[in-house]
Amino acid sequence: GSDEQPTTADGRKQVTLTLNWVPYGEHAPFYYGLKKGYYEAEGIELEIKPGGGSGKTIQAVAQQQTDFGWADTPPMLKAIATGMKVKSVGVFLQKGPTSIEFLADKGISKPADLKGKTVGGTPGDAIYATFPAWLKANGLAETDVKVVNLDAAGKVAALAEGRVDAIQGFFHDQAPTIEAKTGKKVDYLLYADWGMNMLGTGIVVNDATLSKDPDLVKAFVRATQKSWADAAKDIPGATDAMAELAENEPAKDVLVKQLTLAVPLLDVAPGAAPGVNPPTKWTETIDLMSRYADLKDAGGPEKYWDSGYTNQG
Amino acid sequence: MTSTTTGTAVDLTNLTVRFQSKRSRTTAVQDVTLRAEPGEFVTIVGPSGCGKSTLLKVVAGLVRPTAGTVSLLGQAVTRPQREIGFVFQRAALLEWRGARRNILLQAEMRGLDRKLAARRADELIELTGLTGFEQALPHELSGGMQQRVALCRALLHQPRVLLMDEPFGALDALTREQLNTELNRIWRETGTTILLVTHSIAEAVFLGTRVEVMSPRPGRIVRTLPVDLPAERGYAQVMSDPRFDRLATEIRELLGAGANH
Amino acid sequence: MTSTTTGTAVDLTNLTVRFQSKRSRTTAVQDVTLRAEPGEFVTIVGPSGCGKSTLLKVVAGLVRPTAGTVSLLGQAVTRPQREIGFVFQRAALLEWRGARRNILLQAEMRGLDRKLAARRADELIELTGLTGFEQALPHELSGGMQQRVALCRALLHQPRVLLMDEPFGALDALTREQLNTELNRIWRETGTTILLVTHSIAEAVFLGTRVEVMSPRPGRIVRTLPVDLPAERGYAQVMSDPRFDRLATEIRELLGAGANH
Amino acid sequence: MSDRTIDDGVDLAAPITAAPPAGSPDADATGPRTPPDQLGPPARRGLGNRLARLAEAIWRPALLLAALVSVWWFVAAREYVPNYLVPTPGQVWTTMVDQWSFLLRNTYVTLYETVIGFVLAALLGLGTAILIAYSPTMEKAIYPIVLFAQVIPKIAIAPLLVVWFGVGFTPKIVLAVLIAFFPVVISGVAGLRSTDPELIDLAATMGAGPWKTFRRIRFPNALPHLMSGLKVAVTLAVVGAVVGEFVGADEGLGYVLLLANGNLDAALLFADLFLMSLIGIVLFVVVEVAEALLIPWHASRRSGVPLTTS
Amino acid sequence: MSDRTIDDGVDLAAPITAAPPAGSPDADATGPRTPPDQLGPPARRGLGNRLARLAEAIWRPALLLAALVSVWWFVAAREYVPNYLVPTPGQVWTTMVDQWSFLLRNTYVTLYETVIGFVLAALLGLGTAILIAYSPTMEKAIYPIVLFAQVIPKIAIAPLLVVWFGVGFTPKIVLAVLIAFFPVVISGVAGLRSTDPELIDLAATMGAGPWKTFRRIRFPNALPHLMSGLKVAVTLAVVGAVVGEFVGADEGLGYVLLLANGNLDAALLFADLFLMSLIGIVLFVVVEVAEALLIPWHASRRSGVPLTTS
Ligand SMILES: Nc1ncnc2c1ncn2[C@@H]1O[C@H](COP(=O)(O)OP(=O)(O)OP(=O)(O)O)[C@@H](O)[C@H]1O
Ligand SMILES: Nc1ncnc2c1ncn2[C@@H]1O[C@H](COP(=O)(O)OP(=O)(O)OP(=O)(O)O)[C@@H](O)[C@H]1O
Ligand SMILES: [Mg+2]
Ligand SMILES: [Mg+2]
Repeated sequence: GSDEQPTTADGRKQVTLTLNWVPYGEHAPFYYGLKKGYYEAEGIELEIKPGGGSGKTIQAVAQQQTDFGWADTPPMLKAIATGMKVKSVGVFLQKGPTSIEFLADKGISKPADLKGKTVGGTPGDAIYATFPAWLKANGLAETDVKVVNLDAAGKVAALAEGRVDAIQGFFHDQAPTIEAKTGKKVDYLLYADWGMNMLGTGIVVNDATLSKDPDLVKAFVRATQKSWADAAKDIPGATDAMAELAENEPAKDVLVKQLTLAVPLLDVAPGAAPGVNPPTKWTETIDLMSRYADLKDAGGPEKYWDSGYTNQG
Repeated sequence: MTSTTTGTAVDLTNLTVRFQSKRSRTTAVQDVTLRAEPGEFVTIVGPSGCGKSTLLKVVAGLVRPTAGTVSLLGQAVTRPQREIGFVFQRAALLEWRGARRNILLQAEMRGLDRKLAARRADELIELTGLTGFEQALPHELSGGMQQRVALCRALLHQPRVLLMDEPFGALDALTREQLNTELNRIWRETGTTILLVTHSIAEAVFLGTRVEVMSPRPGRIVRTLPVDLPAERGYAQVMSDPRFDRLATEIRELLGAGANH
Repeated sequence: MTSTTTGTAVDLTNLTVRFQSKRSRTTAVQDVTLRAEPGEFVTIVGPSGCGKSTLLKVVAGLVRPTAGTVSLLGQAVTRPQREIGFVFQRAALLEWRGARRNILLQAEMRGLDRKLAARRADELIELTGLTGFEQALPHELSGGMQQRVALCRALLHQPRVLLMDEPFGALDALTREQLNTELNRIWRETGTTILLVTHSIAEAVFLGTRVEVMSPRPGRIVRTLPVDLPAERGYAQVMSDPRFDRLATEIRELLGAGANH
Repeated sequence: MSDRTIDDGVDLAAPITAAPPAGSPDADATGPRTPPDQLGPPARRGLGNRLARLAEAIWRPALLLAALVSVWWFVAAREYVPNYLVPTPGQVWTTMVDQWSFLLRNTYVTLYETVIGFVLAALLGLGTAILIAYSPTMEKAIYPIVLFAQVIPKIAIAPLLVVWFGVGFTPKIVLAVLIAFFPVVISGVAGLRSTDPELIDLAATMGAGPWKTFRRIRFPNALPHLMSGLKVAVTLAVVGAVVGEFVGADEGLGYVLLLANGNLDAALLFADLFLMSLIGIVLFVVVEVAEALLIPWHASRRSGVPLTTS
Repeated sequence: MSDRTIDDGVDLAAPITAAPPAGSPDADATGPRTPPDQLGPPARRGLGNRLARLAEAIWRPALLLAALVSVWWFVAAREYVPNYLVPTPGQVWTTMVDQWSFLLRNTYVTLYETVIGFVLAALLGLGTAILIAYSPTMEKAIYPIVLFAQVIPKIAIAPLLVVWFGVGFTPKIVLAVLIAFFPVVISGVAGLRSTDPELIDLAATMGAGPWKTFRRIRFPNALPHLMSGLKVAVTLAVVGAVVGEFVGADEGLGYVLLLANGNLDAALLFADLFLMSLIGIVLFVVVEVAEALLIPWHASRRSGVPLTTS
């Protein structure tokens, strides 16, 4: 976060990327890019740091404690609304991984089946805030489902232990983990499949970095787009790279499952590269957030997103 | 007060007590044999540090002797004794209790009748001149007043055996005389067995039926002097008795001192 | 030792001290006027609780009088005084220090020369018969030994004014005599002004150039008795002096006591 | 000994603010510790005087508070720190006023959990301290468990507690107890052990059993120590309750904190923190008042200046 | 007074395990407190005896530990609690062995932060306690700040600390200090205030200034109290460091905890908790040993049985 981007001996720029969470399968493409030298080719010496939730990652970017952040979109909208000087330069998971997860033997296959059930959620996050709206969109009343407040770690244990019938979360991260640990099959209902799509994780940058070193941002996004595009085609290679380069990542089979579930979420338009967003998706997300999650003075996508850094194709 | 064991009230045989501290070993008491029959009043004099306090604590079961046997009221002493009243050398008052409540501690600990104990406490307060200071906390009392509170506490339950470690040391001549006379009366009326340590030779003779004189550390008993004075004694009368003078002089000589305080 | 103020060593004029505790008010000292010239040895006797300790603390600047003026070595006392040595009624030892280090506290606090202080401490230990107990912690010492440690501590720095509150109360006759004689010698050799509280009438007369007799609480001075004995005194000699007997008897009568301890 | 003579014009019914503390250098430097007996005119000893002394007692903390708020206001208003991190006092005030019933309700919940947790921790802690102080066998057996329970970060085991105890009051109270327990044990053991051996001897010659010796000697003697532990414990109990609410709750100040964090609502966050602190401070002062009532005899209190914030 | 006579066959060089504690009812119930002077044969006083006493000292905690592990193993192996919540001892052991260098590195980081934080907290806490105990003015000014700093949940202000101090060691150490500070202050104040007024009088007549009175009288007198506070503080410092690592770190046991939680890796979680506890216990024992060396004279220690876990 200093004024001059530090460089290595051979002139490459030292750059940090803070993830949204501790490493899981969704992050494999970054390691793949590292391994394949995509970042190096752009003159970037990349260091990947684990995160502790999208909110914290966005804050670290806002404070210039890290150069790039990998973070979820709804909290980023909130952060910008409260005054943080950050922007998205491209959301990669355009189909939100937001979902309701439950053990397969619960016999739930559509939102209506949640009637009378208890659902664990974490107050303060976007899934929690939009849950009533999602229920409504699927013909249920807010009172049809009992929401139990739990923190991130508590949610998973509570689900596995049957203390709640379902939990709110990111299916592509949690479901494979729970299955691997408990041996119980986990199923899920995606918000996006049931009438409510919000953008997922993408790259967040500080406004200062954008104005100071746009070329670096462009180079980083380019390398990331390439990494994702190639990793999507080489899932075993990507997870291998991650297993090699990351520390304390989940077990190999879990990684593979997580990445396999993540790739379809890229939701790339035909011919487009990963990370290229149609403005309509932004408007939809902003609209949903301002209606249900108390996003004030929402404004248009340009307030949150700068499309000028992605390589369209 | 409860059990009615007969036999010797206090019986110390070949008692030796050694203390071990980090660097040194001290023999406080060496081979002491001392017996007190029920109703006897034994006074103990001896140089500072010769083991007098230790001796009393052994009798009370608070210090286990290194060698020798101890028995109290006919029973071997293996644990702290409760048939006694103990006046410690320091007043050992509870700093959070007023004078009267410090005295009544004795009754509370023993579960004595409250009303009776309160009455007796008030009598003792009156007797020792503490009236007006019933509520005063220890730090608000003078040294002599603290000592008197401790005295009252030890007398409250009319114990069968009284162990007193310089109970009048911090008192002026008059108060001392008055309390000596009172103690003499109490002893005669109740038949309590008393072991009393004192530095005042006059007091030792005035009070005791027998005076035990100890040597410097390691403390042994160098002489046992029976006091052949009548049980009921008045100060003026005793002081002018030639037997008193003889005894006092003998003790003084045994202790190596010349003057008469 | 440092400043050379002249005039009266201790000067109390119309001194009154009242204590206020939660429930009651006690007048400890009432309208006391007392003067000590440099080199005087004033002994104070009086009934328990009459305000003797309070008086000494006023002189030391530890208790502010309710009325009256106090000055020490010609200067008004408005704060704790350091030109003094104080023997408290309780030994007031630091429980974490051995006997010798308790004595040396005086030197450390005053920043005296270490070597010199250590030598003097050893002399005093020898003098008071504490040899062999230099390292013993207070709880490993007998009552009298603790008192002797406190005494050594007050003598260590050879103060210009010594305030002693029953410094020999817990000592046996012989030790007391010896230390009395030593104190007499020290006083003669150093010219220290001494105020000493005691319950022993013999000690008051033997040591003092003047005996102040106090009344029961509220303490007033009822009589000032000059002691017309030579400065250098031996115990045997003084005891057999008729002037001693006369004085002792007079004090005894003033205190209302009959016997001679 | 020589502590108190009659103070100059001091209201005798309220002796706790009488003199400077015994032996504090402040006092040492200026004169003997005990002021002269010159009773002021009766007028000064009534209501007016009480008010004057109240003012005297609180003007310093009040000034300090004012200074802190000014600095805060200055920093926030000038945006030296961005408002999404540190809101202005005005924003916090508005939030408090607007949402007072919501905040009050949640404050009540946390207060309730804290108080229950603290009381249980005090009782359990004292009980454990007694076992440890009295029996070397128990000490060797219990101490490791107690220590282990203390050093495990509570936030790490909170999810397990939810699994075991559900999401009601229980896990919050359990956490408050777990977190507040240790200082009580440590100070209780230290206090019970520090009894003058001669007083124990005294009790023994009175034939007092362990219970009576405890009740009348060891326990009162341990109180000054114990109160230190309780003061630490009561502030920790608040933390325990809040951490419990982080993990699984739909009410309480910890839950409000999560909401505020999630919505990046700094004003609500600060209002919430303010209320948490307030609970802690109020309970701490309650313990201090209890201390002043329970151990007025102790040297630390004799001085007359109580260890309070007011 | 009457504490120690020569113990039966006890190695005199190591008096700390000599007799049952003075006045403990255990001892009261069985006889006078001080055992007789019958020195055992010299053989018993050498190495063999030392070992025997070591064994005597640790068999109870060892047994307890064994029992705990057995229960744990039984519960986990039989899956009374699912393994993803409570792993078997074997799984934890395997994790420890497999990842020992990773765990060691992170343990070192947390240990480092904890120790620095604790030492700073002890120094600052003592300094603050001195100011408060000595000056009523300071007390009124400082106490509210200290109290306020204590009652604010640290986990809530941790993000602010990261903003202000970055993501290095600083915020973790600051958190450890903030969390460990309060018990030191409270116990320091209580200890400094509990000095016998007569000893203060004594110092005053020796012309000792505040510093000498502090160093030679008030401080040693406060030590028993203070050590209680330090024992609580050292265990809290671990918590502070770990909480700091939760918020923003890529190393340390707190970070490993996040990793383990994120991956539902119960074996790693337990190994991590074990190491955290170990740090706390080791540091606690260090403070206890310091206590035994610093205040052997205190009534609570005279008894001979130190307040340790071994
Ligand atoms: N707890 C202890 N540890 C070590 N030594 C001790 C202990 N108690 C007493 N002593 C030693 O035992 C000896 C006798 O002590 P004791 O208190 O019995 O003497 P005393 O005759 O009562 O003396 P005094 O008249 O001065 O009170 C002393 O030398 C003392 O140092
Ligand atoms: N701090 C105090 N608070 C209240 N009252 C006190 C205080 N100190 C002393 N007194 C009272 O003042 C009176 C005189 O006490 P002082 O200690 O001066 O007596 P004394 O002459 O030394 O007695 P003794 O010979 O018994 O030591 C006593 O009645 C005592 O209760
Ligand atoms: Mg004795
Ligand atoms: Mg006195």
